Amino acid sequence: MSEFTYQGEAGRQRPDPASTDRAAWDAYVYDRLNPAGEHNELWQHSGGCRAHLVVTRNTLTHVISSVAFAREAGRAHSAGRRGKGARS
Amino acid sequence: MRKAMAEYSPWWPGAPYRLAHRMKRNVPMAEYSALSLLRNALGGNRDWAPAWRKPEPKPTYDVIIVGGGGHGLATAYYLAKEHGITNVAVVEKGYLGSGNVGRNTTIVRSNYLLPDSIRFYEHSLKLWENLSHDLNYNVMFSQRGMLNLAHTPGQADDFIRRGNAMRHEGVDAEWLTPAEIGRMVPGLAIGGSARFPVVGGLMQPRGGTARHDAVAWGYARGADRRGVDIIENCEVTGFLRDGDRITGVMTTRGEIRAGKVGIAVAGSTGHVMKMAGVERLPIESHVLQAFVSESLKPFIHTVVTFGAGHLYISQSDKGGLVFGGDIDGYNTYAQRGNLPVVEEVMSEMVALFPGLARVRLLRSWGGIMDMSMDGSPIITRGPLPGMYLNCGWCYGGFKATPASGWSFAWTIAKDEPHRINAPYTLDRFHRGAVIDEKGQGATPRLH
Amino acid sequence: MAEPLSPLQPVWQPGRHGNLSGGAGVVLSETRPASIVQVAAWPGSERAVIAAIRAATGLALPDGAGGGVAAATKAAFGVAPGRFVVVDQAEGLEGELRSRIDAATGSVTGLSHGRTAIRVDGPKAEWVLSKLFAVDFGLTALPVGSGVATQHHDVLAQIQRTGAMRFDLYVFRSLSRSFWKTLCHAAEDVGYEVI
Amino acid sequence: MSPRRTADSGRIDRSRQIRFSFDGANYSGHPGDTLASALLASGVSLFGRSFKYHRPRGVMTAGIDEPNALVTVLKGDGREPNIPATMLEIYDGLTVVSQNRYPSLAFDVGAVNGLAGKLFSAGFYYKTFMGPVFGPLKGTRFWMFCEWFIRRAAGLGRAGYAADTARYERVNAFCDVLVVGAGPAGLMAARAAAEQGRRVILADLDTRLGGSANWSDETIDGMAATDWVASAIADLSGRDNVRLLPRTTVWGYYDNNTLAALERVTDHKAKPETGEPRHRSWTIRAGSVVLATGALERPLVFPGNDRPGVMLAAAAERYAVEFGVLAGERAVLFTNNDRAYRSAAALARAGARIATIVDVRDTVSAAARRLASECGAELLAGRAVVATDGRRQLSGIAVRAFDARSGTVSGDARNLAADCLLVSGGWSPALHLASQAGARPRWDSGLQAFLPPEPTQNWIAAGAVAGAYSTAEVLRQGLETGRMAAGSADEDDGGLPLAADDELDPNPAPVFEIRADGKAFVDHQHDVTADDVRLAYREGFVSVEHLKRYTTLGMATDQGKTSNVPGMAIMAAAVGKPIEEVGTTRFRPPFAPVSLGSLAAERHGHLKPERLTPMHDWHVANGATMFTAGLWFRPQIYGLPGETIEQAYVREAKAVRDGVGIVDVSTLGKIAVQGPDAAEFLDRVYTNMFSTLAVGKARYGLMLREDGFAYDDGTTWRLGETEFLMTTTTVNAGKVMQNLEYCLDVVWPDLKVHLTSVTDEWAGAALSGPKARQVLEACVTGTAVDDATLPFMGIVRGEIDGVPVTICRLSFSGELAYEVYCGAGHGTHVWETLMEAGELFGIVAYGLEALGTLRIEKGHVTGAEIDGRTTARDLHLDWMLSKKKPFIGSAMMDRDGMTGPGRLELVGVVSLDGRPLNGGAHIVESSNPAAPRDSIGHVTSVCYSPALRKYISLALVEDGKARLGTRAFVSDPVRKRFGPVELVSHHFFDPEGKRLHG
Repeated sequence: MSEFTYQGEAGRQRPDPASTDRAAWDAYVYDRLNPAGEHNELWQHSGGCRAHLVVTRNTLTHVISSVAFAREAGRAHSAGRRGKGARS
Repeated sequence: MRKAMAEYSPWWPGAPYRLAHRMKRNVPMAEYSALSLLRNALGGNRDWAPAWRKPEPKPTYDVIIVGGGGHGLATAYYLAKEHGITNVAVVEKGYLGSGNVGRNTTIVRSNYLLPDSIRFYEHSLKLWENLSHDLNYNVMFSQRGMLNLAHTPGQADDFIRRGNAMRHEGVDAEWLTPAEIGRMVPGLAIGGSARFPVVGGLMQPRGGTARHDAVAWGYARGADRRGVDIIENCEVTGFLRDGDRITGVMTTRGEIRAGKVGIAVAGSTGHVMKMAGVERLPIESHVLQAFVSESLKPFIHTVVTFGAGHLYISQSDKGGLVFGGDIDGYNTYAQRGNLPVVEEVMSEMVALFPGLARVRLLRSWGGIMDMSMDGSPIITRGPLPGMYLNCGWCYGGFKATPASGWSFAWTIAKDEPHRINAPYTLDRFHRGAVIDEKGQGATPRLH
Repeated sequence: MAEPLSPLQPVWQPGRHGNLSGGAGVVLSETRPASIVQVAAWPGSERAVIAAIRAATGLALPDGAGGGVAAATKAAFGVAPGRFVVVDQAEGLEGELRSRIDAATGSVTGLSHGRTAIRVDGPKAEWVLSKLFAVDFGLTALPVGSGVATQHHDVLAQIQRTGAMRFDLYVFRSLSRSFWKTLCHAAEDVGYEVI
Repeated sequence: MSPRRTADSGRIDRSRQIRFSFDGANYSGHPGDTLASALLASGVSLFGRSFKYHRPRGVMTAGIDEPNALVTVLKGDGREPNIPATMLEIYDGLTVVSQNRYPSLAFDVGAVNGLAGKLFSAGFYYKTFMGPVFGPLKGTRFWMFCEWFIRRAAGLGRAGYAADTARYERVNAFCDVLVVGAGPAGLMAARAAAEQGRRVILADLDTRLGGSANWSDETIDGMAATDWVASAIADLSGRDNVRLLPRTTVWGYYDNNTLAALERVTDHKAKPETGEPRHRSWTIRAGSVVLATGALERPLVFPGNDRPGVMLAAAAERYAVEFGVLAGERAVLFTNNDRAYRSAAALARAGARIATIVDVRDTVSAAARRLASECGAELLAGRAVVATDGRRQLSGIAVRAFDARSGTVSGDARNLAADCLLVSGGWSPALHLASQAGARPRWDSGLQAFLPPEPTQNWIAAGAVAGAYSTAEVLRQGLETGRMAAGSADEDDGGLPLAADDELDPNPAPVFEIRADGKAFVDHQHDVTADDVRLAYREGFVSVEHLKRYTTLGMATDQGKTSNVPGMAIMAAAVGKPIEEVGTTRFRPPFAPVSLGSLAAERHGHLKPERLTPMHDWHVANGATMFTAGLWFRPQIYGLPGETIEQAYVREAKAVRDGVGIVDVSTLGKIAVQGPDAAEFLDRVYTNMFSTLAVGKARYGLMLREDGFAYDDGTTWRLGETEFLMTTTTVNAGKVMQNLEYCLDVVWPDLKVHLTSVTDEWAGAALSGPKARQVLEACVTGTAVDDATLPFMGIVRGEIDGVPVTICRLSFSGELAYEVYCGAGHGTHVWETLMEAGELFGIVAYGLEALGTLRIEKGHVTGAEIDGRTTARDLHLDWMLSKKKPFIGSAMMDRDGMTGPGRLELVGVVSLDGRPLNGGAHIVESSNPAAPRDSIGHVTSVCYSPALRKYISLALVEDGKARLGTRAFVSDPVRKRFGPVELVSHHFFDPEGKRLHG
């Protein structure tokens, strides 16, 4: 068992929970970016602190170029979204 | 010489049939048989011709198949053989068969759970059973049986459900008791102190193994002999389009046009489809490692899988134990994996065969899998006009090679799927009509 | 109330075992603290939680990942962002912490029964643990007091270094008997004593 | 002492004898010997048989690159096949047998294959054995018939079926600098890095650290090379920051500078110490790596080059200098380079007679000529060996004139007597690890070798692997790379030991093959000849990968260490292109074969831990038959003597319906869900509403996946305004936890919720049956448990014999039932107290079979029905799908494919023939049992129902809801069971749920 568990593409946008836009839901649930090169993805430190990490990793070389806690990244992102909403 | 013949004399009965067959079809010298082998041996093996030509690409074909792996070559072969479409090019970025057809654990079976899967893979198995004759190339399909070990009563019921599903589709499946398994698979940790005692096993006697490279070479030679151009070292760098319509490919060896372009590049699907402007697909690319031990005298005589983990093992004719386990479980296009999976697979191996701890791992390699969102493949028209897509094979591509090529050729030739590949559309995900053998949903690493 | 039953009881064999040609390389014991509590902060309330731990135990946790502090009968260390394991040989720690940490500040979870505390102490402690965990147990990488959350295959473990040659491991109770056997097995080559 | 043993050279201990056996014959050697050196010293020349032609083979190398001399080691019942004799250290009692021969090594009937050699050319399998297209041998039968013989002829050693009882272990190591290879370059690098205070690991695959310095006649720093090695090792082993790992092969270079190494800890001992493993698997995470892996000599390809007695020149040198063994008494050297002259000279110094030196070059450097005359050897320049003679041992060779530019031989053959032919075709850097962590190796046309590629990870190459030739250059590179790896900018030459620069020409002649009549082997172990390579070319298998796959070149246990470059060179010559245009060599792990046991390490014999509930020992002590559910052990039944499983569970289930029973439910996944947003979070992940749940109440919840399919179910208890205890099914606990963590971290990072696994915190016992309340009343203090205080789905806290307990009234059996939770350490005590209190009411402990029976009678679903393909509607759980709020899966659950006709829906099945139903049986409407077809569904869970006195089951059946009340058949061809059934509602028993309320 590996200490880290791959949790798929990062940054997939989950539609608004109440949304009935089926195309958006289909895309969220089934369609993936699958680049040969830099890829933003989620890893859980499942054999340790259990936190999810947002990792930028090259799928050709496996070189990791950035790592951040997903929760912090997500909170910063949603704060940004809210901020924008407030301004507009 | 005579003594050697005596030891291997069984090949003689075949020779007359091959000879008669060749005379009837009036094919030239290239026909392989025991007789041609002998004649050439006496001539110092100087007269063997290339197994396939190395043609320059023509400007235009009726069909281009992108991908010179097992599936692409089989597609070209069946286009020519079944549909009379011979003005076909197979373009391959590297050497022929450099993808997963030469990087798998060579298992052939049709022991699936869901009816759509059983029908497709059984069609494939039937093609396998006559493939060496069909191709005039010995792909060494050895129907030594495929045995899934069950370790709990609940798992036994699951396996029997699958066996029954197969039987209701006319496919062979048998249940073996631990005692029968013990006789069939010596060295296996059956019970007693075993942490995961064997409670039984589902056997598909017609399953087995084949020589993986021979499948690529046999299809290549068969397609070539029917006029297909196989163009190696010809990497697709883009698609030619007329509006939405795909009209050909740009390659490192120039532009090539065609009325129809089939994509059969499992492992590189995301990369190639991106060139056609399709960024997102229900696929992730993962690496699956495979392993071979040092060569041993015959040790295991069937294909065996371990139900309390994820392990499948057989022995090649050369004597190496060929085995594998889970995918590494992350997106990658690098044909290499990492240590945790190596250790997991070896741990399961010695749990199953405690005597093998002293045997040594000789080689490991990785192949890139198109892991789809339900664990089943996609063989379909589209998603763009003029394009046909064959991908999403997960672990299961090798055994599917004949049926994949056969049904993809049908789809390309007739512009509609055959009954056996009709369920394997792209839009099944959106419709919720998934074919989910493992019941894991849209998490590719779990399939 | 009856004493809680140790999950290690049937496999706990006090005495010296293994290759003792160089003495016992490690001493293995179950420390059986009466209180093992997880405290978790919300983003932004980490300092308040650290302060509450200090108020409840007197242990001053440093800021930062994996930091920790160990005293004679009490210990605390970080196991994840904003999450701490706090241990006391005495009962009542969960209540103490709950009284100081409200839902707006964080959460308190009792794990006194759910985790088994195993101590590995001795000159070969790093060696033995290196056989089971992919953790750099070097003193600079893992200073005294600090902790790490890791795993040995299916067994999750939270490990605190409580001395230069001493480590306290917190493993899931249900797996602790199996883990104990694995640990003893791993210590055989250097000799071990169970106390 | 044998005539082959030198008087005094070598690093063996002549004062002690070690006795061992080979193929039943007894031999002796000395400490420090390998099996190869000891047998050579005893005059043994025949070590093994080749793979295809079963040709007699001797020893070709002195190390890990050995293709020929493979043996099987016997230890107790264990067999360890395919071990190179060159890597096997002898010990007292070592028992070794040769392999791939029948009946004996000297007389092997398989050798007849050699007579048909041309027939067995590369790829011959593909061209024949297809058999007839019709008749009894059509299809695959003929091939399988032939295969039976082929398999038995192929293969090398035989593996053992007996379990290996040896111990294996893994060690995780962390260091700043890993140095691979402890030759002069590696020793220098390790020392340089250690002096910078870095944590250093130095690993070498050989027993003795020092590499080529162990068999070198050079002086380093004014002392003999071996003395310099000794002082360097003494220095390193005195440092706390250095770990030396002899007998350790670094075999894999993985991501993040993680390297895998195998230490052979006790293979050289008759018996390991207590706790000592046979092999130790090192996983080394290194800041940076110095690859000082050296170079491997390669042979020349010429007819008869596989005869026992033909040996690599440096190997013979090593045997003479390091092991004190002469490979022959009358030796000839055949070379294309200067370096091999030094081997000849070393052999001559050790006492061998070097009769002749045959050099393919017509001009030879003055330095080399000097060495030739030192040996007293006749130098035949511009000549080549074209044949060898002898049966199982070389007796002579034939030499003809050779033009190195055109590669042609001419003139008459001259025959020379020789019992040993030293061969050198130049050197190939051992760039395996570099290639694993690098781009494409590059070809150096001067050295005629591939050099390490551009790194893709953090390593530097030093010494021979980097193309360094002289010892002085090797030492300089070692120092520089050691400092670089340690991150030091120091450029001072102070630490550099003095060594003489080499006058020999480093570049070999570009000659790989001598073409003449007869089989010339490229890959010795797999019997791939130069003609096979050319045949592959003629058939279009030109790419290096095709060459390998078609001829099996380089696929043997030595992985082509001696054959890759010659094979490529012969292909390049056939194609008419330079080698670098034909291809390159890429390497994957492992560098050398690795025991499977070492990779399993401590999990050999113990694959998975046992996960035990707090009451486990009680169950075992009270006669439970345990079975596994994932890692958990759970009671299946508590059988009485003579009872069948069915009799036991029927008795247990009946006792519950009639009185009271108790079952261990501690394995249920339990997750503490805490925080101000906990209720909101549950509303989002469950299909039903939890924010409306009152504190002190529990509710049954259902989760879907994002794709709308059913996922997991369980009850969740509200323990406080912001605290919930969620339960999951046993098998899904880990997955559900991970999924919920994902939701909080990634999907809803703003929610203030903490999740903690508390599965192990609580022992859980479910008390079920009409008398359950009476049992509680008899032992619970601190709370009432009557209907008013503890209504259905209510929760109370109290004590049982002083232990705090939480009791929730919920039911899986359909009876009046309670789940009693307490701290896990008190689990057994509370359980025993409940048993005592229940004695009066006839309480029985029941296992999973009875638990299953009770829930099947009630039509409750579990994992067999929630199988990842069913929807809430399929399972009659649509009543749980809230219409007031969105939840995970709500947007996707109504898609066509999930709602249309043809769905498999949950039904009950009653056996009409009074015979048991089986899980995994299928349902058909009508069918001929002899030719099963048209399945409409399958049986998921089965039992004999004591309440209904019938065999019943749950099943998933196509449009099952519309079929209720109809007849069908169970069809189970795999178990040969066929019989009539009725499809009924899944609510078999007490559908109104009256019993729930006592």
